Amino acid sequence: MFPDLNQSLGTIYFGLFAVIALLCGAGLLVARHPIKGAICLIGVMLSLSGLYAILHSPFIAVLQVLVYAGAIMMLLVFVIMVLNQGEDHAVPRFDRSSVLALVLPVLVGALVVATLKRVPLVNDAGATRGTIQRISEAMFTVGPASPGYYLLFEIGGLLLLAALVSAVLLAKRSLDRRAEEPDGTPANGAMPHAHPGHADRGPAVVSLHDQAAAGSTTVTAAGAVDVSTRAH
Amino acid sequence: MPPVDLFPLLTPFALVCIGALLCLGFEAFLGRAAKHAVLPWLGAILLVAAGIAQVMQLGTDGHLHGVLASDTARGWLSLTIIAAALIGLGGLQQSLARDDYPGGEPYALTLFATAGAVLMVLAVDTIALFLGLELASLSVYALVGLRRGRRESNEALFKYFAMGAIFSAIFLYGAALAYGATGTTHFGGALVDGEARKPLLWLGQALMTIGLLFKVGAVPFHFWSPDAYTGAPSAVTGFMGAVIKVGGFAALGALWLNAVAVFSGQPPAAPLALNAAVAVTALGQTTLERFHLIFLVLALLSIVLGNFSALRQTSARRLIAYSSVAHAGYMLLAFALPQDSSQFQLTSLWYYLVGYGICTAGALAALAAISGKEDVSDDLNGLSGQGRAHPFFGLVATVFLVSIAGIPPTVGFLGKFLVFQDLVQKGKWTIALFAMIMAVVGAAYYLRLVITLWSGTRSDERRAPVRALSGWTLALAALAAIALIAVPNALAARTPATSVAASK
Amino acid sequence: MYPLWLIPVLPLVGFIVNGLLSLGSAGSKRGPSRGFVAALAVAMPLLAFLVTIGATAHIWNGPTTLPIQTYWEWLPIGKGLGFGLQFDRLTALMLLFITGIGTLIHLYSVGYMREDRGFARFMAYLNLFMASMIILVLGDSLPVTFLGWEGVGLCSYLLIGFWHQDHANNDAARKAFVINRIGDLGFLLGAFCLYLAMGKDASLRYVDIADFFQGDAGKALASTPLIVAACALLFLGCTGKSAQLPLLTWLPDAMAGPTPVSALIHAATMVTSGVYLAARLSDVFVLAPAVMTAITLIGCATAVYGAIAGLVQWDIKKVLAYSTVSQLGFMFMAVGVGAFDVALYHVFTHAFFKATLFLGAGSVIHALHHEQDLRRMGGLTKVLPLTYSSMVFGWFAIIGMPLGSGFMSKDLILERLWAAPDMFGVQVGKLVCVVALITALLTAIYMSRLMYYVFWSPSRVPAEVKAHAHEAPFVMSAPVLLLSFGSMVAGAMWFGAVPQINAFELWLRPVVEHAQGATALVASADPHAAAAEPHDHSALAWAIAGCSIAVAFFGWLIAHLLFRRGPKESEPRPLSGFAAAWTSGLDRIYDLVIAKPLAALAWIVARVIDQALLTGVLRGIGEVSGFLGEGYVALQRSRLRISVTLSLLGAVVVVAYLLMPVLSKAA
Amino acid sequence: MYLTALLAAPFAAALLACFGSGRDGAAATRLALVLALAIAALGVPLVTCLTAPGAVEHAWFSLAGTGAVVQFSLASDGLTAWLIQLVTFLVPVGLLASRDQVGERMREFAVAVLVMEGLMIGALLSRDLVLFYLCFEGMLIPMVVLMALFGGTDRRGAALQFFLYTMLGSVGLLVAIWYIAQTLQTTSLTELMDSRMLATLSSGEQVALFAAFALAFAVKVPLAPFHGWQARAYAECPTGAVVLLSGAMAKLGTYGLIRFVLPLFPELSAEYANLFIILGLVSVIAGALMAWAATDVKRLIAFSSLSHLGLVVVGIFTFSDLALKGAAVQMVAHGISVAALFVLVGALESRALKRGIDDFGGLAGRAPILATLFIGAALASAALPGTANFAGEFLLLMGVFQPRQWWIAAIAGLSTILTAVYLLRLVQRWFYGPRRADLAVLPDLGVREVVTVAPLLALSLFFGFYPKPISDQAGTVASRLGAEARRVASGAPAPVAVVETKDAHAAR
Amino acid sequence: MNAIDPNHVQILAALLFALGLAVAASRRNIFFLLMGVELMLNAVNLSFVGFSRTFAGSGSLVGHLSPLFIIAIAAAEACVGLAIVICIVRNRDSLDSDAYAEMKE
Repeated sequence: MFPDLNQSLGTIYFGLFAVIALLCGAGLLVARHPIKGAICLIGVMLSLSGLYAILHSPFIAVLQVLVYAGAIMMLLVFVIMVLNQGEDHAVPRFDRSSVLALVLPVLVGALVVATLKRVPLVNDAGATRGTIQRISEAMFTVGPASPGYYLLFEIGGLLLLAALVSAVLLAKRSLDRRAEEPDGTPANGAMPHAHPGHADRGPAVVSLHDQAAAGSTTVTAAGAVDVSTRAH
Repeated sequence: MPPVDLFPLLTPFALVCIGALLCLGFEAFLGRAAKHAVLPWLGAILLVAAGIAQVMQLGTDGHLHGVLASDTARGWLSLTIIAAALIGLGGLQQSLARDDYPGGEPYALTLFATAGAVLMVLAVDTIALFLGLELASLSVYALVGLRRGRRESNEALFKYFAMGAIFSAIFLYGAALAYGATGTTHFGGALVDGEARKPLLWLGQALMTIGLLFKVGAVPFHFWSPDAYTGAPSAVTGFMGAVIKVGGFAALGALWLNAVAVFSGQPPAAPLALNAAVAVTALGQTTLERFHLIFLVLALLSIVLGNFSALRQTSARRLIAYSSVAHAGYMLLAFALPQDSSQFQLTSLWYYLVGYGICTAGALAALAAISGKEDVSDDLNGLSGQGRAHPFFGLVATVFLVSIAGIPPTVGFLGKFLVFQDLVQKGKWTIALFAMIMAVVGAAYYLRLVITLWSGTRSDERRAPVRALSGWTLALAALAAIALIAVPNALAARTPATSVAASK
Repeated sequence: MYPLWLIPVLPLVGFIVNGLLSLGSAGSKRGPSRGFVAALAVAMPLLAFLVTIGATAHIWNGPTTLPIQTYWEWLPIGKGLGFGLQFDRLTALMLLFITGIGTLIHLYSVGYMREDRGFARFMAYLNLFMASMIILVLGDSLPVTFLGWEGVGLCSYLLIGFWHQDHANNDAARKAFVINRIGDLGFLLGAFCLYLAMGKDASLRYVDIADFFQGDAGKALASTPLIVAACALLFLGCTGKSAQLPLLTWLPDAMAGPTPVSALIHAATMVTSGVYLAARLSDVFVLAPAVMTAITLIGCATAVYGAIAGLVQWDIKKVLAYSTVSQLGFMFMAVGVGAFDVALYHVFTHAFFKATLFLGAGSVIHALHHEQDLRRMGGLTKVLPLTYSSMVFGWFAIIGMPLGSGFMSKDLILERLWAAPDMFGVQVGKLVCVVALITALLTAIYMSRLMYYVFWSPSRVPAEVKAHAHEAPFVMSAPVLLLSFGSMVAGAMWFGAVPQINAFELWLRPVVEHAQGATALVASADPHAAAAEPHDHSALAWAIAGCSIAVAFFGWLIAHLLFRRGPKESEPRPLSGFAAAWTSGLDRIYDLVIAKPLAALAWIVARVIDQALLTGVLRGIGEVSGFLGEGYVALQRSRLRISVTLSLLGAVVVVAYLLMPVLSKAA
Repeated sequence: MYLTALLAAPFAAALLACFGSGRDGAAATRLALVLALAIAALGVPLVTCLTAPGAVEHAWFSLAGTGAVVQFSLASDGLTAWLIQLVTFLVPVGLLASRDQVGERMREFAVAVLVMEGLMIGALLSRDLVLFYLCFEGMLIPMVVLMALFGGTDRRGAALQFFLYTMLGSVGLLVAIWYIAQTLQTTSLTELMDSRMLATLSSGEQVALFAAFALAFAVKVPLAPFHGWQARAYAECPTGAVVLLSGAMAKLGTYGLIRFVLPLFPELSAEYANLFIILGLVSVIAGALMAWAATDVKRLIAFSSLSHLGLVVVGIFTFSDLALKGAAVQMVAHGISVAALFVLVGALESRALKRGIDDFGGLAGRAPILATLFIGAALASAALPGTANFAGEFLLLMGVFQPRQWWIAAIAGLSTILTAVYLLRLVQRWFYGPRRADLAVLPDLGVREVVTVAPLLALSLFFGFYPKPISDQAGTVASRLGAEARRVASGAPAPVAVVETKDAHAAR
Repeated sequence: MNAIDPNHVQILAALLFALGLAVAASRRNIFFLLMGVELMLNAVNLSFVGFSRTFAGSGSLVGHLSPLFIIAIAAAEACVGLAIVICIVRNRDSLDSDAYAEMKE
């Protein structure tokens, strides 16, 4: 379904995507505003889906675009904009305590790379593998012969449900269905400790939260949908 | 281990999930008061059913497609988790009803978390393990942040989630590397093309171990625990502390057992039982020397830092948090390899876990009931004399605390006893002695807590009615904390013969 | 079997009944019925006296001893030490005068203490004392004796401090008890030494001890360290009880107690138990000549010390107390030269006349409303005729006027001293004899001084006191008279109330003859010795008798010259100058050398070593661990990124350490 | 069977006391008292029956990893029997004594006390190291509970310190027991004693084990310099608890020395005897001196018992027959006398809420009964002849007194003098002297208190004149347990036994 | 045929993982933390897929299946994470992770 690229072209594409991914990653690291960061991240994901494509796993490539770039990042950007307080000058990108936090990942990377350098990996000359057909076979064969992924699949659904519930519990503004008390204070007394800054912007924030919560539910639903669509 | 049929193995897990779904379903249709009256019982019934199912298939060892497995030790640990969940439900009901909490979701989430922890115990496959881990974590995050209005609760929630996310990613990367070495995500997969990819497996094991060490809160990956434990409602703290530790250590143990088998050059054909005794060859001995040194060093660090930090705590939850770090240390001691290449097994650890899980959940559930609205007064001042104000809770709390402190004649004591004795057997004399002295130091702060509970001069009007659910669960758990000393060998190692069978 | 047990049990019953009465009536104002208490308290020792007489009758001229009565097994020593009573002639002698004089003094006390609120308690204590004293002399083994030994110590403690509102009395009582305890430790250790010395078939029963040490096995041990230690330690016990140097300082203070107590305990009975013990263990003592010598010298020194101290006292009771000390010194001189029978003889006579004097003094004090200072007395002859006459007899006896009981016993002591063999090449005996004579002179002086100041000198008694001064009631004067009579006739005991001569000596022979035979000393009654040098001996006897008579008169004369006009100053002042130094010198030394250092040591051990060091260390540990906790916890209060970074650091270290072997290999 | 019942009885009683009585203090006291007396009665046959009751023994659980199977093995001999008498007899005393201080919370108090009784009995009866250890350590919990709930102002600190101190002391014991279980494959005391297995270990191991055992018990006694916890704990304890702590629990230390250390490590005991003797002497003298300097009377008594038990330790480690008999007698005697003292101090404290040595004066006039009983108790603890303490100390000193080491007895003997010094000082300060106005209203002892103390003194007198049962039953057992060590020691130049002097004497 | 060196794929994955870690660990803005985590998960996926090609048969399928689950989990985590952000920002309107360091000893 994806064309089988020849050696040189493959390398070129790989290099291309790799460079883009790394650059975008670096961009994420240094981006000042979350939105910029998000865009960089989307860049990474897209390039990764490209890589999946040339690595003979089309299905994942598609999912990568749909779920990651499509759903998750959409939600992320959405929330960023919801909670956006302009260029968050309040939060500098780095400071003194970031230095070590920048060095350590480098060390981690170095260690891993060094290890990989000592491990000769060779491609297994086989047909393309990541086709939807074979994946769904592996995923949904039930019975003694099955590799058991159907279990994990079900559990995955469960996981998404749990995530949804926790998200609701945390983000929903007022937990009980009754409208808030007449005097306008939330029923669950979520506000008493609120920052004075809320005073002026109170209603706005409130409404935003509602949407945000709605958003989160939709997207989780979306996630669930994705997983189930993979079934058919 | 033979393959087994789907249902007997998964029934307990399934029942717990059904419980969660039921709670979720009913939650929507119940008034605020009714939620706290009905949902806990609903969950409890299902949990009890799950427990019964678990007990019934306690004998049958087997695995499911090499993804999930069940054996005696796993059965016990699952039972522990279920018990902790029951206690947690009781405690939650107690405190949420007291605080007139507006939502019923926490009960559902408790059950989800339980399911996740059970899955962690059953898993013999990194992906399954990761699913369970996330299932548990994601639910627990929400539980920790239950009191959305309280700043410390928020902070705890945030920190816990952030670090949790990072370290689960690390774990996952480890899983990927291990897969790269073995070509499978099952535990104990044999190395493909010989020694070549050994470093990958090595690194993968390291990263996965780190990820799990984070979950069990061992130094230096424990920074989340003091905040998370303190920010969460007491009832949740106990539940979380219990199930996450049990699940985490079960996973760590499974990982380590298989690693020992694999690096000893005899990868198991079928998943290993948790209470299997694995033969350690000289090869494995030399290969894993560094690994087990890491374990010992981290263990001692955890013990020392945990105990000494706990000494100065006043908040009960924070005290338990630090002590849980110390306990992680004691449990890690069980991972030491025997001096001479011979059988290696972790049964003492499992016994310890059983005791620890029940007692931690129980202690905090009991404390939750008596530490006032929103657990504001769970510090030594607030708690002083509460034992006398609430004899029942005071009594059970005492039993649990004494047990965690490792004072005879309680399961906690026997657990420490077995672990240390295991250590002594492995020829780690000095470490055992040191750990024991530290254990005595550790006993100090538990005792201070107990003493405070009873000897407080002021026991004010604050009265908490003993609700039936928490009453029964706590009472039974307290009895168990004593009675379990009668069965120190329930989790005893298989005889080498069977273990060989298990590992060939 | 003769009911010996009755003798101690009777007073014990008195003690219990009276004690409970006084406790029970604690609430009431006046306390239990005086009549009943008095009757019981006096009846019990009286009955004991009668029983004793009965017992004595059994051994009058039959067997020299009643069969030992063992009632039950007490201590698992040797083959098991029974709690037994032994009644031989020595016991009989002691018991007779203990119970006899005791009864009289009880009677006296009824009059003396009748008005005191604690009357019942007092009588109870007295009875308890009787019981203890009886057990002391009746016991058949060292432990049983020790039971009485400490019992009397306890009673003396209780009775000295009887008026316990005043701390002076309590201090005196405590002092007495503690010093006695020192002696008692000596007693115990001495007993242990004996036990060890006796080896395989060791036992602490007197009969066994006697058998063993009269036998060759025992003789073989003569002067071995063990025996010397045993004797020295036992004698230490005696010095404690019998107020010999260096442990005598408690006795003068003990006068803080009621006078009857002084008479009974600190003159007649308890203080002589040292001599009793020495006599009882004479067989052992004679095996350690060095110790015997020491005993002589210490006795001598004590006698001199007491006599000189008695010269300078103003308190009438203190005078008598020091004279007691001095007289006890005489007894031990005798013991030292192995004249046990004579020593006991002096004990016997001394009991009479000293009791007389004390009780007399008591009557005087009673009459003058508890005035004890000689400087406020005088000219009481007319006021207290009975007391006067009886005290004269006592005085007569103690200064050794011819035919007075004191004369007899003291004379015999001097005689034996003179006749004592050389010890270590020195004629210790003769030297001591001379010193003793001088002491006798001093005795005569201070006793006469007392008599002059009380009776024969112009009255210095304040008028209002004199107006109320009156002769004591009959219950008090009667005993005094009886005793004074006794103090005259007791002397006759040596020359037979029984037909043959030397009754007393014969009487005691079964007990002490072996020991005295063992010493080179020749008892005057010893046939061979008598055969050896009869003439010389009698001459010696007369010479010494003459000396002592002369001394007595001379002393009286001196006293007449010095004291007949009464003291210079009439106003009581505390002792000063030489008197004070001589009297309380020992106390000061002990205080400086023992008491204060010990107290300081106690303070150091308790406050410095225990508190500062041991407890301090504990606290230190706590602090350190707490500090560690603090420091580490401070690290915990960190921002998320710090935590993450630290965790990552840990992770990197771990991974790097693990990968080292891998990375060391070239790519 | 009988022994099992005896062991189970206190726990059953605790349950009864817990659920059988309500918040009413009086009712709780009555119930607990009846139960305690019943248990005491149940224990009496141990000493009255001529034949020892049948030993209980059946496998309990196997120590995972070691070949050893922990036996649930109980047995009783003279020593055990008499100490059990002591325990069971002191429990009702403690209950009665604390009535005033505890008041309406009697139920908790009684439960804790009964549980502790059960554990003490367990420790005394058990003939298996692990079982013994469980009881030995378990005892601490009810003790700490009592201390922390009903103690004085500093109770929390004291309780904590007490617990940690003793815990730390016995950690070594735990390790030692494991090591034995693992290397010798058994934890049964009888087995270990009969076939002297420990001798098979290397000397280094033996020394380590010996040290562990000795330390654990030395802390419990306590023996200087391990007495850090004692004074504070005694001072803060409620009366009933301190009666049990000082009267009974401390004896478990000396009991352990006799029961475990001497028979299990005869050679080492002989080798290190002088060390223990010296520590004992230090305790004897230092304890007496500290008591002399003490101002808090409870501390004073604590130090005095440090001194007296030090003498017991000295006796134990001279191994001589008499000394061991004396030790046995003295353990019981001291238990009785110190209990009486504490009860009386407690009575006074509950009246005046003070217990300083200068807080009272001239009480003999106001409270003659109290004074009489107190002086009686003081004299008993000063080992006046006729009291059980005399029998004990006499035998101890006599057994300790050996020509080679006469100084031991000499120094130890000093304690008799010092005891008189500090006790009489106390008596004088409190009971004699002018009456004090500030104590105008100080009621004398009530019937209950007299009933509590009088039996103690009566017993002390009885055993003072008739210690035979104790010295015959308990003493003989103690002597037998020390026999091996005695044999070794008599061979060695170190502390001598009687045998030696006899030979020496025969030689002359 | 086409041989994209699997080592290169792995190295790329490692670098991306390191980048993600760096972002998550060093940035103060909470959103970056979330995104960093996402990046790490992506790297893991890449690693899985990369490895899958070095195996034959079923072994290789695993490498394709695992990412599915990881993606789902990532979605769940992201949604919970965002909910948490909303929740905490509600009480203390700051996106600065350092602002959440109040809990005392």
